[in-house]
Amino acid sequence: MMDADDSKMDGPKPADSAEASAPASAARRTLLIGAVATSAVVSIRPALAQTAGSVLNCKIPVPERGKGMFIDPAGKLVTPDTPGAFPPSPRDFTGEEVRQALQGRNLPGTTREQSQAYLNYIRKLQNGQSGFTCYASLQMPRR
Amino acid sequence: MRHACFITVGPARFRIGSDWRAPIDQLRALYSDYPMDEVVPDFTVRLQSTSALRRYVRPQVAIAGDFMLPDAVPLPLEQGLLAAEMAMNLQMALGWRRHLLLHASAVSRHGRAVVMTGVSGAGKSTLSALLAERGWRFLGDEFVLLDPDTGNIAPFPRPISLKNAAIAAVEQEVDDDTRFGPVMRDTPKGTIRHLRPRAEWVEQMARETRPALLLFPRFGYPRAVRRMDEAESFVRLTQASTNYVALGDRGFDALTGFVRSVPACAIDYADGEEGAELVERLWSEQGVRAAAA
Amino acid sequence: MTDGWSVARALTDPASVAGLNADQWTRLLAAARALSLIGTLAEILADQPLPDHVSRVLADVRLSNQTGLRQALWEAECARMALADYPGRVVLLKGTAFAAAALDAARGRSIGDLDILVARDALDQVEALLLQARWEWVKPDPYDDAYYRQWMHELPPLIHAERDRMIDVHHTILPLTARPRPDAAALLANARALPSGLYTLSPADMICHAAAHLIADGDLSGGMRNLWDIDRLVRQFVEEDAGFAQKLEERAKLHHLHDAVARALRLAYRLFGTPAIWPIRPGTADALFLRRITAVDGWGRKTRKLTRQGFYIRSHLLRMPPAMLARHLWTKWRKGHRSQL
Amino acid sequence: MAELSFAALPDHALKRVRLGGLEAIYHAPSGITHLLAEPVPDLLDALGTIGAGRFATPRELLGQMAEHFDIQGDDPAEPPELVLGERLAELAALGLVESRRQA
Repeated sequence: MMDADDSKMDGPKPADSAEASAPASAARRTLLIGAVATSAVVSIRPALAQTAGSVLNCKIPVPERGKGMFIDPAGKLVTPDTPGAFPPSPRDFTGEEVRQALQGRNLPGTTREQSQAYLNYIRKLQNGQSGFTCYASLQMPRR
Repeated sequence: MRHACFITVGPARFRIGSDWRAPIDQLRALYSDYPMDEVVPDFTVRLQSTSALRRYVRPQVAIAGDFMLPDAVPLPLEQGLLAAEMAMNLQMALGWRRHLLLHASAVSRHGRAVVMTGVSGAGKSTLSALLAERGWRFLGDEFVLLDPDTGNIAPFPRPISLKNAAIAAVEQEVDDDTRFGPVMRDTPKGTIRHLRPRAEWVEQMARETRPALLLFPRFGYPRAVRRMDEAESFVRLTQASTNYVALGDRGFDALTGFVRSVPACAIDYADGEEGAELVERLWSEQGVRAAAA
Repeated sequence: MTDGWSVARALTDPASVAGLNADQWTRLLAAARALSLIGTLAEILADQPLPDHVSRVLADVRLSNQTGLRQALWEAECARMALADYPGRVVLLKGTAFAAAALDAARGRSIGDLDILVARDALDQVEALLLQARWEWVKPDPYDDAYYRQWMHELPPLIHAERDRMIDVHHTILPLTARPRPDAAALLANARALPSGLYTLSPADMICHAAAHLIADGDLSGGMRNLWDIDRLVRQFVEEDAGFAQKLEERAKLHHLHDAVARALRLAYRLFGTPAIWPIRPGTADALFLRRITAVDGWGRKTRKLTRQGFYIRSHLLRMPPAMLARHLWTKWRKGHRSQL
Repeated sequence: MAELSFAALPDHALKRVRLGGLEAIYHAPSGITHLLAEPVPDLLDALGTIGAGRFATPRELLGQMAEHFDIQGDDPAEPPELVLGERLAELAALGLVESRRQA
């Protein structure tokens, strides 16, 4: 079955291949094609919201309004009886507060652990959820 | 709407409508040097009350217009000017297609521009303001418009939005008090005060310039300079652009062309003075290299 | 003439814009944007002599149209690849379908999420394949999830982890709670194959779907664009098939959407002069519908609040029997959800 | 067992620009930009040499690439054509190469 396409391989361009291996690039190279190569493609994501959010006064509810769910340390939404989970934040956070928290400060009115849990929730926001556009606006790459 | 004005900045024309008089009056003052003809605008901006009652009682300005975003919080009427600025920025960010839009500031000298990009608070706005008071031409502190056909920068010299500590720093540099807008305290970004660009920069805003140096400044860190390679500049700029994806292959050509033709550095600096000095130094090194080439 | 009507006029009689002054242009463009018809207007006016600045604004819009079209078609292609191992029919709906079939209705149309229709008993398999191809759930809320699965005509929306684009997987074209019950199996059976291996609804079913969307399902907030779809589809299908009116009649009856289609055709006729392929009889409340549909001013603001509120409640009533509506609103309310207009 | 074979896209579908040690690639059908590191540009080149739309199996491609490259996976015990097939399938999922199932 692997021969099926061999005929196609014949026709093409042995001449071209010969050219491709012309003197300048004659040195053989080692090509690593293992699992490490999986990360050899980075797709650029749209940053449409970024400046938009940063120039706008925006807010991020934690969690989305009306969910009635608690937030576990990993930022996942869980039922209120889950041990170690935090209650919803009574107020929305502004983009600026979240930006500072991402740099190490606590979100206002929260303990260290609570702040981390909320931030983990915010990091998981997806397009379409309240606060996503705002969060996306804080996502300029830093070094 | 009850109150309205038209403002042209660089290649973009805005129509701003408001339920209240005050924000329009403030805009007219801040933009007194800009063309204000009633032309067919690129964008319509609306500053509207959140409800009929809220027009009068503790009025809140909702930001609306041709392009809108969820999550936008209304601002108190005292910050109506800020709301207008935000709304205009939003229209550009979401709707502009004639240029590749970079979230960056820029100044130029002898027709060659330094582009400075970074997150809010990185100091790009303050740096551009300081440099502009020291002999550079101010091209814009919010958006840099890169022409996909020519690779040039179209100036977009909006009033400079100074924040917090930067206000005092720049006030020291500027003699002419009438160039400052009202002080707005307790905004979502702290205290904000606008600085009107000099009339000559506004008069020259149709004149494009050639980009010569790309900087990624970062304020409040010990002084450091790092060369940035093309690929990293490219990725960072895709994330600093609100319309890169929307422009399709034109955006790709413009941005790859830009990072391949313009040297780039990340710079850290402790204060504005040091930042301005660093930019001057990199600029002259760049100039030497350009002249030698 | 309200600004909604000016948009309709510019679309149906492009030459009529010749006499507009700057203020009229300004209002027209703002209203068209608010009605999500600026893309269409830009294509329709592409060959008209226009004032310089208007022409630049509309050229930008046409660029955005290209981007939108490319993204929509690529999402469809991604869904096709993801569902390659699903043996049943995958039917594209709405804007993506118009674009994939290169229909006139696609010209300049804004296209949002990708909507597809599959057989109801295949939902689990389709869902699994999409999850495997890196689509993820948007809503983590169990109530919403259960509500969707039990009563809506679609899976809860999925979003692609990398491309940030949503897909709505439908198994019929109206919620199961709505009174008309379209024949989902017939929709699939009559679907037309595209070269890619994906499908679109048959022409008559496309109109039934658009009408269902406009009349039976929606709060009319996108009404004008919906009617424009219907106008373009009708004009094209009538030209291609002399027996189209008759076929539409049969399909509309089959799907219990005869009234909805009749209303949509009447409204399109009044607004856009769509060919009257069915006899036009005056319908009750048509005037009210048109008031709602054209309710936008020259600043792009939705006007006529009362009419709109009425239509919002109506959209809920149509989707659910009253007792269920009460239960739904109660659950939403208890959870602090504030429905937005 | 069904095996995938792969082909390069037509020239107009991709724009490729070298940026330092990496390559930026614009994929016209999707409008998505990717940044590629080694070995991806070489894989695309190799498929391109065979010709747009001409399908080759990983083994065939491997044979051709062996002229210029020493190909290495993570584990010498793994058949290289299998590893190469995985890489190519990843590129196909992004639309950067075409794939089809062999009979």
